[in-house]
Amino acid sequence: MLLFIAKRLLLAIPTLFGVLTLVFFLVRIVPGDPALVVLGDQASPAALDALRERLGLNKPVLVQYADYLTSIAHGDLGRSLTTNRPVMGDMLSVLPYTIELTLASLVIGLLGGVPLGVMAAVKRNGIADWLARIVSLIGLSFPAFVSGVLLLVLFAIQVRWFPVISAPRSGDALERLRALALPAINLGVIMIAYVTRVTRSGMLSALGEDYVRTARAKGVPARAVVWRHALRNVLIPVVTIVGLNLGVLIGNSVLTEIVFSRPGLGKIIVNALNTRDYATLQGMMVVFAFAIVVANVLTDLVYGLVDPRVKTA
Amino acid sequence: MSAASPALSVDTLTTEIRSRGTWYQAVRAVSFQVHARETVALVGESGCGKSLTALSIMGLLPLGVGRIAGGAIALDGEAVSGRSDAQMEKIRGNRIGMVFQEPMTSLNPVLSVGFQIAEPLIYHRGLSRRAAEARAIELMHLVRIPSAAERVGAYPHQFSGGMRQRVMIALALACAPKVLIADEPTTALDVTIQAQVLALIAGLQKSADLAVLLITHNLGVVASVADRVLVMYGGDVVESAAVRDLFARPTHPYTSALLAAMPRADRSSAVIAPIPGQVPTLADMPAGCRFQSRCPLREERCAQRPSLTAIDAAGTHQVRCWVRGGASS
Amino acid sequence: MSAATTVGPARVSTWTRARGNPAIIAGSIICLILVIMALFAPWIAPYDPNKQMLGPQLADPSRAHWLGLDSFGRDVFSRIIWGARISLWVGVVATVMAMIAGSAIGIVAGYFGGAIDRVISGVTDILLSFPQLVMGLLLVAVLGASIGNIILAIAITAVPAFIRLARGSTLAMRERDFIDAGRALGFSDMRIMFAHVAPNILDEIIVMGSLWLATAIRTESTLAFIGLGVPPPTATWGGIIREGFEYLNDNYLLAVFPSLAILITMIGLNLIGDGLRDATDPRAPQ
Amino acid sequence: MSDAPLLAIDRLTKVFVTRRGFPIPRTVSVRAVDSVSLTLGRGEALGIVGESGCGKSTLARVALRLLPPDGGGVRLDGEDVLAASPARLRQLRVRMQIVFQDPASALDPRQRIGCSLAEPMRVHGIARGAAAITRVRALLDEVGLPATALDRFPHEFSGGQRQRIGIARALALGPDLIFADEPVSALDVSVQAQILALLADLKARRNLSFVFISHDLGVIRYFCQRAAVMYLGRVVETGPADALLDTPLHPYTDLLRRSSPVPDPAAAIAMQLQEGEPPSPINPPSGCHFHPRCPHATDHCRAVAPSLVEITPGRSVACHLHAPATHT
Repeated sequence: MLLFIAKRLLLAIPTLFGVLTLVFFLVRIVPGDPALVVLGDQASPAALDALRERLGLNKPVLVQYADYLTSIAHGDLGRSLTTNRPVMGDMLSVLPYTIELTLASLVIGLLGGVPLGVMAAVKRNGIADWLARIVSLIGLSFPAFVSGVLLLVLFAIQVRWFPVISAPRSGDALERLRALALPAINLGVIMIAYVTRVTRSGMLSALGEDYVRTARAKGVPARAVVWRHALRNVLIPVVTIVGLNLGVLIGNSVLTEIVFSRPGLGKIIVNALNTRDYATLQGMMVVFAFAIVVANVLTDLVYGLVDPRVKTA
Repeated sequence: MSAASPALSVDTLTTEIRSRGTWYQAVRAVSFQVHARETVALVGESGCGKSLTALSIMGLLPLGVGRIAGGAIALDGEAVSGRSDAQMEKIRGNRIGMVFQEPMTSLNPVLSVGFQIAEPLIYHRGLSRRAAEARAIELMHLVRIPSAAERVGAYPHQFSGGMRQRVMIALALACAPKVLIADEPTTALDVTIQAQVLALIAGLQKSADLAVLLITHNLGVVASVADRVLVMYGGDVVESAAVRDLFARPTHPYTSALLAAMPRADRSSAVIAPIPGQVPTLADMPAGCRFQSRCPLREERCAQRPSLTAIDAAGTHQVRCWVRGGASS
Repeated sequence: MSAATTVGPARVSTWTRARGNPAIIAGSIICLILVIMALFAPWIAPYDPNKQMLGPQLADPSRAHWLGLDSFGRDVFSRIIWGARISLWVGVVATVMAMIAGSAIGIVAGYFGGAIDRVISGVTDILLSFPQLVMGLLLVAVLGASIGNIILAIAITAVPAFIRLARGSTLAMRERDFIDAGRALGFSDMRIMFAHVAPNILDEIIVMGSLWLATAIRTESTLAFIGLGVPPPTATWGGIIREGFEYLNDNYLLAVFPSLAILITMIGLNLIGDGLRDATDPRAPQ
Repeated sequence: MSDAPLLAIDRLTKVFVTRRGFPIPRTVSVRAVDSVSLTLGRGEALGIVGESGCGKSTLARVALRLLPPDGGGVRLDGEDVLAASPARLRQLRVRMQIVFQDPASALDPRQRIGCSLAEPMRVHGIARGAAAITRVRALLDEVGLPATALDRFPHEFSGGQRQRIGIARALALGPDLIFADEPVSALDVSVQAQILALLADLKARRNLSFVFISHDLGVIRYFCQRAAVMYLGRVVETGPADALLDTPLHPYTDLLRRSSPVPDPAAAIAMQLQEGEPPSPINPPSGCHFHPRCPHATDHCRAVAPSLVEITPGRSVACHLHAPATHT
């Protein structure tokens, strides 16, 4: 299995290379002198020169590009322009929070979305179907920050069930969970919407397939027809949508973290945006893109597990 | 009931399907019996109601789209029509097996063939999964799938079309039903593979005393394997006869036209006679004889529906036609 | 069921089905109201959106100011109406740009295949490797927050999705014989791509366009919320929420009202998008 | 030049290369058309018969240059089709057309029938405007459709009617040669006969030549003067259709003939002939591709592929049984 992952990652190298190149040049099309942008108009020429020197801005672009690739190959994402701390270290310290939030919403999305989608498809226009439609409409309509703000107003300001600031200070497990609850629900509803929608439409087409008729002709009980024969096939598109939506999930988790004042990558990126800390932004983009490329590789591999046609074709 | 009762008996079965809120009769009072070791063929062009007849027997009409509006179905003399879906689950795959047209899509792509063959044994015979899959290997031998023991864990896409259809036959016969319904079982296959599959069904039929209901559009297949034939058009049985009688004396204008329209591989045929027009949609079906809009022999009385009447002394060759239907008027 | 299709003339036109769809009707009414609000903002809005009132700042809703006043004492209701202009303009222009560019590129990739396809698909994969929202943030941060740059940034993030859709649909179309029939009849590639393939995949592109319109508007408001929107004092929904978020403990209504405006817009657009998708779905009942 | 064949296909070859496999795809190649040579005279119908995957449809598409060839040549009236410049190819396409198996997929669903028949005339500058409409009406009449079809869309027609439209479109440019790729396989028997009769009528009236592809021996026998049998990309037997089916020479032709059902209980199909499965075209058997299913196979057949040899005038077969002297 590890060998498979390694081999598939090798196939993704051109994409990764493209990603790195794109990020590099994107950050360098900044109009004006980055050093001036960072330090401001009042900075002394000496300070500007020092910063240029430190950033390597006085070297030719291609040399900068080569340096950038080399350091990334060594796992070095550079240093923040504002704090001068290694970007990698800053990110690693908050990464657990972001991963915790992402995983929680993924679990909520799958546990909520799959059964809801299945039940909606089995009985079209039934209660579950209407519920599914409403949930997916809500989940897809709320921008993550809008739903976050509304959840805060409702559950943290009006009814004080959950903390307004979801930064757990103590190591208490219950406290941690309470802090996680609102952000995870905020993101989870969006995931439920995506998963429900894919599951529902996948089930609708699966239930019309010939093999479902064959299963019924064999006398397989209705429940087993739905949950074994049809759902097994529907898991394939569900896996895809979860994999493809990692980007959406990341974007929304950034927003959620900001709204709920939760530590995580979201906070770093917003700080970097506001202080024009391009070094950090560049590092963040590289990490996000890597995460998505790896997620796509993993999705392909899960495909192989769920769909025998892929493995043995 | 007595030992002589037919394995499958269908009595004045009427099935309706819905289109744009209106229910239309797509199978009209169809009756026939299939005895053990006998093959009865339902033959006709698309939309004639032959597949709906099979789905009606199986209780697999799509909910809200198809419904049985009348008639009775019996297995071994025991009435099974009117049963709930839960009760039919115990009959399907257990007392009737069914094979479908498309072996490519009729097997579940993500389950192993061994499990798919074993499944009826698990549900109907209460076998453990392990025991049922062991039996599945024997069934794969029975349908002559080479190296069954190695391929029991394989998936449908790893089999050729012909082999997949053998898998379908194996799972349909897993619980040793007395009746097999084969709905266009060889239509999707090449002719050389079609011959193999038909031979396999015929062989299994002999060894297991199967009653086979064969649904096909191919009169050549009918001639090769059927004992009795029912020709259907627009939901009506228009002619019913022993296979030799039908080909020796095709009587209904539709039957004879169908034979005349068929180009043959075994003789030089410079002329074929097309049937003019096309099958009307159910909404546009004429009242009375449904073939009248394309029939060269049409008369005024065809506006009334003719009955299925015998044209021979034994009463086994029946035709639904005012003009050709003997002394029925 | 194959049997059912023989009953009558099959296939009702997509748009005939779409017209009777209650979701589309409801969504269209919502969107129509929004468009009217945006077009006639100067006449509908009771006050100048940037005029600072003499009343208390962060005032609660009152008869004079239906949705209250913001921290500068500006009328929130008027600002929301004016905000609709920005949202719709950015959303529609960015989506249409992405739709046209993405579809054309995707059709070319799917139709020709081979090396052209490999290059286009490779670049698309790279662009799709960035979270759409984060990519938008970065682009605006780099380009500078102006309405033109925001439109451009959102369009760029949307393009790969349209390329992928158009390419996939074109590949599916290529399987159909009428493309080969056209080639056999000596039609040019341009004619086949844009006179035969394009009209046949238009349905799907429009459905996706309507859903992306929602995403584009959402992205615009998100940019504003984060502080990368159209610069103040221009009224934008995301900007009002950003301000309201800072005063959440004093007067949360300031954040709630523009949130509802965005929400209603999203629901309207998603209703249309979902309805269109159902109407174009061959599995849907007639 | 007058007795030169209208169409001459010479050792035409098409290899499909695909990448498949998981997790690391490998390159797989399939010789879909393997050095096929055929000729077709003016006003003649040549049947190409064989089972799925034998390469018969690919042959038509390569000959029309809808797919790029991997070797061999195609000449129309002596002119090299495969070497023609794009501009010249467009002119050649006026003379050869194709009718497809699935009429539903062969017509642009968004185009009214009138448009889809007039478009080729417009593109080639044959007729436009009212003149084109007049021609379209004549075409519709020729294929047995009412003029009211002009303003309607493909989905408003039945399968048989759609096939008539497909035929009308193929005739729009007035071709000499039509490749008919399983033109009646998707149709019911009664409609199939209508289309066959229409094609036969058009062939006689317009002196059309046909390359007629079908898996149905009965259809081939009715429509074609000559037939070629294909197996895994190769032609194994050619000859006059009647003679080929009455006295098949190649064991595969014989198997096909005896497996084809006919409506006569006294002539039931031979069902217990053999258990063999068609081998995978990805990895075809050595020597004669048919040897694993052949009751007469010898070691020689397993080692050496037989070449197509003329046994009697007009009849050729690629089988060691019939050409013991050939060792290629």
